[in-house]
Amino acid sequence: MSQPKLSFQPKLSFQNVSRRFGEGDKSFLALDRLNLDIADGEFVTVVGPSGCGKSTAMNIAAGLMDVSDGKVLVDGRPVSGPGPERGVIFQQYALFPWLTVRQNVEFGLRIKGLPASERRRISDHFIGLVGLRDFADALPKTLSGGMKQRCAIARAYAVDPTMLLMDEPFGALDALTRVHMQDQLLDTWSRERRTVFFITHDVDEAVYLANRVIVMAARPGRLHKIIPVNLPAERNEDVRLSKEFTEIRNQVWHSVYHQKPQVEA
Amino acid sequence: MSQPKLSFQPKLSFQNVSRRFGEGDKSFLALDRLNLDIADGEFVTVVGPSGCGKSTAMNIAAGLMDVSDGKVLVDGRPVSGPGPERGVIFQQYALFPWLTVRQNVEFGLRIKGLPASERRRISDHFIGLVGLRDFADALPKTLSGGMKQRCAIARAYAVDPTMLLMDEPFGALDALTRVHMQDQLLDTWSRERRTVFFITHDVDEAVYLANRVIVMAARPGRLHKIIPVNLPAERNEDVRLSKEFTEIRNQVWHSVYHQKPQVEA
Amino acid sequence: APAVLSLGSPARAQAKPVRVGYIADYFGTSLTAVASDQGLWAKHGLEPELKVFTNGPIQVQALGAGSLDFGYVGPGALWLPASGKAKIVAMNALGLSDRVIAQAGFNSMADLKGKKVGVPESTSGDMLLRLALAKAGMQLSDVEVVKMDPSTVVSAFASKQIDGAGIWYPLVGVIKKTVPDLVEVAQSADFFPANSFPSAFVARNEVAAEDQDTVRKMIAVLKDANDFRAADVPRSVDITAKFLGVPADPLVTESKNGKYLTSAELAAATKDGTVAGWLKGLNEQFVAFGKLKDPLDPKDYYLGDLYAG
Amino acid sequence: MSAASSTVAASTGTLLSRVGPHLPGLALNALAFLVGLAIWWAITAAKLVVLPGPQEVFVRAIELAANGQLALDIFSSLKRVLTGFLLGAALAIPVGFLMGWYKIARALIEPYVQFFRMIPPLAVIPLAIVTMGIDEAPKIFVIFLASFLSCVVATYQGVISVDRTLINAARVLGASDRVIFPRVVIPASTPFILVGVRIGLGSAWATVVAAELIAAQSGLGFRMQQAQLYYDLPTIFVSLITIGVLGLLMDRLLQATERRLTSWQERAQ
Amino acid sequence: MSAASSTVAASTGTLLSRVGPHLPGLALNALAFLVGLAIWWAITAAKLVVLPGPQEVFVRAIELAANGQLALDIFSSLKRVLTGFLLGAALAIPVGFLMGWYKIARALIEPYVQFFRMIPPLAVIPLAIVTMGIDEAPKIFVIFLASFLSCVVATYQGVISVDRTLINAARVLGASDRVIFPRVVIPASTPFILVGVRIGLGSAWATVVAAELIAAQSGLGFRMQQAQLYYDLPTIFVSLITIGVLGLLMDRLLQATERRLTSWQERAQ
Ligand SMILES: Nc1ncnc2c1ncn2[C@@H]1O[C@H](COP(=O)(O)OP(=O)(O)OP(=O)(O)O)[C@@H](O)[C@H]1O
Ligand SMILES: Nc1ncnc2c1ncn2[C@@H]1O[C@H](COP(=O)(O)OP(=O)(O)OP(=O)(O)O)[C@@H](O)[C@H]1O
Ligand SMILES: [Mg+2]
Ligand SMILES: [Mg+2]
Repeated sequence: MSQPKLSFQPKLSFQNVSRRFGEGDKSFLALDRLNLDIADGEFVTVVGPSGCGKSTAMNIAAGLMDVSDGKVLVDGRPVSGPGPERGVIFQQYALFPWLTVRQNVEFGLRIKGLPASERRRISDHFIGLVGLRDFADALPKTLSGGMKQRCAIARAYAVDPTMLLMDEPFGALDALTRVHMQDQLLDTWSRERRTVFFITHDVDEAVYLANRVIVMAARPGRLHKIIPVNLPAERNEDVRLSKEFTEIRNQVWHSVYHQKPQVEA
Repeated sequence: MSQPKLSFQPKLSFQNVSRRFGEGDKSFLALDRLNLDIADGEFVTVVGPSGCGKSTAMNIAAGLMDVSDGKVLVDGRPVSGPGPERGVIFQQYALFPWLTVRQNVEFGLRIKGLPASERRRISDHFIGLVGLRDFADALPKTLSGGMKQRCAIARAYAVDPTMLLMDEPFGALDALTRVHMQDQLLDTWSRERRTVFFITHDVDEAVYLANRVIVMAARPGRLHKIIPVNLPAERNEDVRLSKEFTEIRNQVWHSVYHQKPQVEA
Repeated sequence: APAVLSLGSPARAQAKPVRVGYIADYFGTSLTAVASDQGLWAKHGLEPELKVFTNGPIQVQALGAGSLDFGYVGPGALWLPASGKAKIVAMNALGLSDRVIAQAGFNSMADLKGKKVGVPESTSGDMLLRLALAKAGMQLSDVEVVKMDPSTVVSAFASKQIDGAGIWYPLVGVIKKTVPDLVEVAQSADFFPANSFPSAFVARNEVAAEDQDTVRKMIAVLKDANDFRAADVPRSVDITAKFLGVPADPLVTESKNGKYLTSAELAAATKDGTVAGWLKGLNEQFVAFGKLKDPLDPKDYYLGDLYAG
Repeated sequence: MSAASSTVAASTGTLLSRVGPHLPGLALNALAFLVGLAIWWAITAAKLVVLPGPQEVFVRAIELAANGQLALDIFSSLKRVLTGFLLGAALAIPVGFLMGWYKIARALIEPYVQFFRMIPPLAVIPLAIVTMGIDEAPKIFVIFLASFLSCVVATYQGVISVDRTLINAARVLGASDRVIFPRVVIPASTPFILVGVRIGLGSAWATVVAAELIAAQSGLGFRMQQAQLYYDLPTIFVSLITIGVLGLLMDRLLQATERRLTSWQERAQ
Repeated sequence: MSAASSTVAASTGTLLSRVGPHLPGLALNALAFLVGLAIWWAITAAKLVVLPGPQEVFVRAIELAANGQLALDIFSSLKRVLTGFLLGAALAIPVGFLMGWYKIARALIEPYVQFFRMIPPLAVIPLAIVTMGIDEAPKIFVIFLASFLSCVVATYQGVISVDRTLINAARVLGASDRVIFPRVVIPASTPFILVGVRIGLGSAWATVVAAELIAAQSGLGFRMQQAQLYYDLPTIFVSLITIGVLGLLMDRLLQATERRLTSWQERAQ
């Protein structure tokens, strides 16, 4: 897999972005002068210790959170709010509890104004994709944790965004389902060259999926290191078992390990 | 690490436990005749595909859910409700949003009737243990996903239960924090011989922590296989890198992989 | 249940529609009921739309808002026409139903000195209490006046929370059921004819000013009905009971507490100033209550010329 | 439900809670009704108060039912209450939303809502007569106002309590305010709105007496006031009990609706 | 807040919302007040309705304030409303909890609560007089009842809406019902309870007129009725506005409390 051609203008650009919560003495700097350009069609994964500002950065890119300083550009224009061209999968799923799985998945399609038959076709496809066919009419409260997460994934995929912002989207999935979902995502991504901003805690996953791995550091949350992943475009079990993979994986591990642990040993 | 001495009476015993949701035609069998004995002081980990009934089994053991059939015994007595001797960490954290981190951690201690100074000592200890010292007075809504999960862990540890029921407790933690939390748990567990029922999606984690790995299967949710983990009692990086570890890991992988995938390939 | 009963009358085609209010007790309904029963509306070329109310002031408000043309008010509400809010077109009956009552053991106004006396403020009950106190040579401050609304008086007296009350029939009758030994220490008849409590029919100011023809027709209807009632009170009670769809018994009791003058007598009383005297007497009371500062002269709001002419 | 109720039995262990689960709700309702009736009968039979007993009221109810007056009154009042209440609730939802969502609307509308909530309906009557006459309009208006003012507070609270993550989820799917209001805010605040609607229903019925002061020709509130002229307590009681029972039935309907509308909630019971 | 309001501006782009964020809330409140005053002045000055204008009412207010009557009335009514309201709200919380938590309590109590909610407070007065005399007790009782009945519905709804996972979390930490009620159910249903308390406050004020029918010798409601007998509209307006303003101030206090008590919520705004 070759690096995607970096066009002159980045798809998503963080320019000196800071975010502070609270005011005065008790204020907390969650994100400190983040500078990051993501090319159109690029797949970046983000790793870093808990609380280092990954979700904060994603919410800012989604247009759901104001910056305290700096600016965020999408296609060169400052972000003024959320939009359906930037699909988001939230860390806490955020399903609409009063809608069934199918209605959740069709929510964005209705807003787009698609006719019922078209909505049905699309939702059928994505509900099948995440393995919830038999639960299409179930309410969120009757789903297991992993099933909720899969429903959130289907909902985000269904609106067909050009950029995907994903916050630990596979965190609640079992190993097998996770691998399948990873391969599906790579498949779509490489076919349609979506831009993906993918937060994960799984270093293997980060390396397996990415063009570049962004390593963040905490207190204050900031960019620590950017590790390019020079692996074949076609990712599969062979790649996972390759020496290069292990090398990059260890490099990422190292740059995370190198950080001072937060918990007491 | 030798197998814990199996006393005559298991600590936790599922006897032919079934659980059905809904009624009539639309009913769904989430758990099908589960039989499982867990010895006093044993550490079992549970893996299995999303929606296979892991959380259901745990909620039943916690006394939070009725069985549809069969029975669950703790120390030989049928479970009639929840109790503080069985600590629970929920998949969705379930923090009290109106309490600060410290108040959440002290919730169970207050119920126990501990004096303020004692509560303070204990909560200080566990808040430090999970690395939230600087966030002791923060409300849950201001915490990141991983920080919420760590708060839930501290809250469960603080009441000092003899049995721990943990539902993907480290799922939202970054790799480094996760390793630390694993080692802490093993440390406490081996020193004090707590009984632990630990649900995870991470096969490495399952093998690294357990005396036995319980593999479950879906549709209907049921016991698939029990894999004993004959590794040294002292688990460390060496164990993780040992041939035996890899073997058992592959064995667990195999028995999960062997199952039909739910999502469309 | 009340409806236009003049169906099929030949005059109906040209009949003038009027909106008339009434209150659903004997005094408030009997003339309306008789007029309807006897076809008097049609006879005088009116087509009434009858509306029932529970008190006088709301009717005056409705007159003011142009929602009603004629209404019926009791003596307690006569200060409203006296302050220019409506015109009186006809006197109805003189009420004799007010009483000052006391618990057993109190036999005169003097016995009530320093006691709790409940009274609905500025009603005919209040007026009677004041008259009775004055007659006994006492001041208002000699008793402990507790202002309360009529149904509160019933509950409070029946449960012996108050020692006396200025109140009227039929409520006195209700109280008697629980407190049979109550004493009536004063009654309206004691002050007749010097002080009378007349009820009356009123008209909207604009109607009185601009549509004298309709007012004349209305007065004609009321006069006819008045004479029918004066001639045969029991019959009018039956008609009223039927009209209201209620049992006759309470109406019979009520009817016995009134004085019914014929229209001729009323016209005479109008001419010789007796009616104006009643109204002036009431106005004095209203001023004493503080309801009115400068009441109008009766001739400015009682259309006596139309009635007597 | 099971978790809670089993623990109830285990932890409190009172007679009531042990008997509880075996008696169906309706039987208990009936029991409560009979106990209430017995108490009423006892205090009136003992002449403790000057109130009519159950028999007397029952006899009057039969009379009023037989001559058709009761049916007419019920019909008249029901029409007014339903119209006023439905209009009130229907308007309260968008207004509550505006107040909860747009700061400027809140600053402009809210003081008036709060102010008029404190004003007794009786006080509004003169104004209603002056502006709307004495037909149905002012009666319905008074009822409308009472239910509107209760509902709007609850809707407002519901709107400002909506979980921010759900709003965010809708926004990133492309939802504008116009979509978010009906599709996210309303469903998410349904439990609140229903509290308001139920309290509003109570206000509507409790106001019908005041409303029917305005030249009503029939209606339960009108009948009550008329009966007050003669202090006809049995009739007053028949009207009151009819109002209570009709209100209770409508409330039951609302509760059933509510259970359907909020079945997605993960509830404690 | 920021997300919502910025999108408001972006998506609707009306003049109001663009002006909105720059004007502080209080200024808008004042604006709303002035607009209301202007409308009132305009319609009375144009003699569209037979109501007193602002000047007239203001003059009367000064008179009443000068002779001490207003202060006395405020004091009398405030005492009654506060006592009745606080008692009502305080009782509603445990009763709402019982109803929401124990099926048996619900089956026994709920029909009566729903029934009495529909009954106008006026109708309760005779019973209150007979049982409690004509002093302060029955007046406070009527107000108490009105606020209790509003609050209890909201508390009940709050209790049954508590997220089950929070209850479970408390149970596994060893909490009994006795602990769960004050430490989990009450905080979790605070937003609901506060809706009830706020509506209850409205009911309390709106009922003060009915309560002061019971042989009150002073009070804003009493003054209003007295003025009604004399058709003294300026005094009626002074009483009404005083009631509205006092209620509004108390409501503001409640809202401030609410914001403190529910600051843990992740709110849409
Ligand atoms: N309240 C409920 N009503 C109906 N079905 C339910 C309910 N709770 C759980 N289920 C069903 O039971 C099955 C097992 O759920 P459970 O939560 O135990 O899965 P799990 O093994 O924990 O999965 P995961 O790894 O995704 O958390 C699922 O198919 C789910 O849809
Ligand atoms: N609303 C808020 N108020 C105050 N602090 C906040 C708020 N939201 C987030 N924070 C703080 O900002 C920091 C970064 O949070 P963020 O959610 O971005 O972390 P994260 O990198 O996503 O962590 P995790 O991997 O645990 O999800 C945390 O320390 C958190 O406490
Ligand atoms: Mg995060
Ligand atoms: Mg689970």
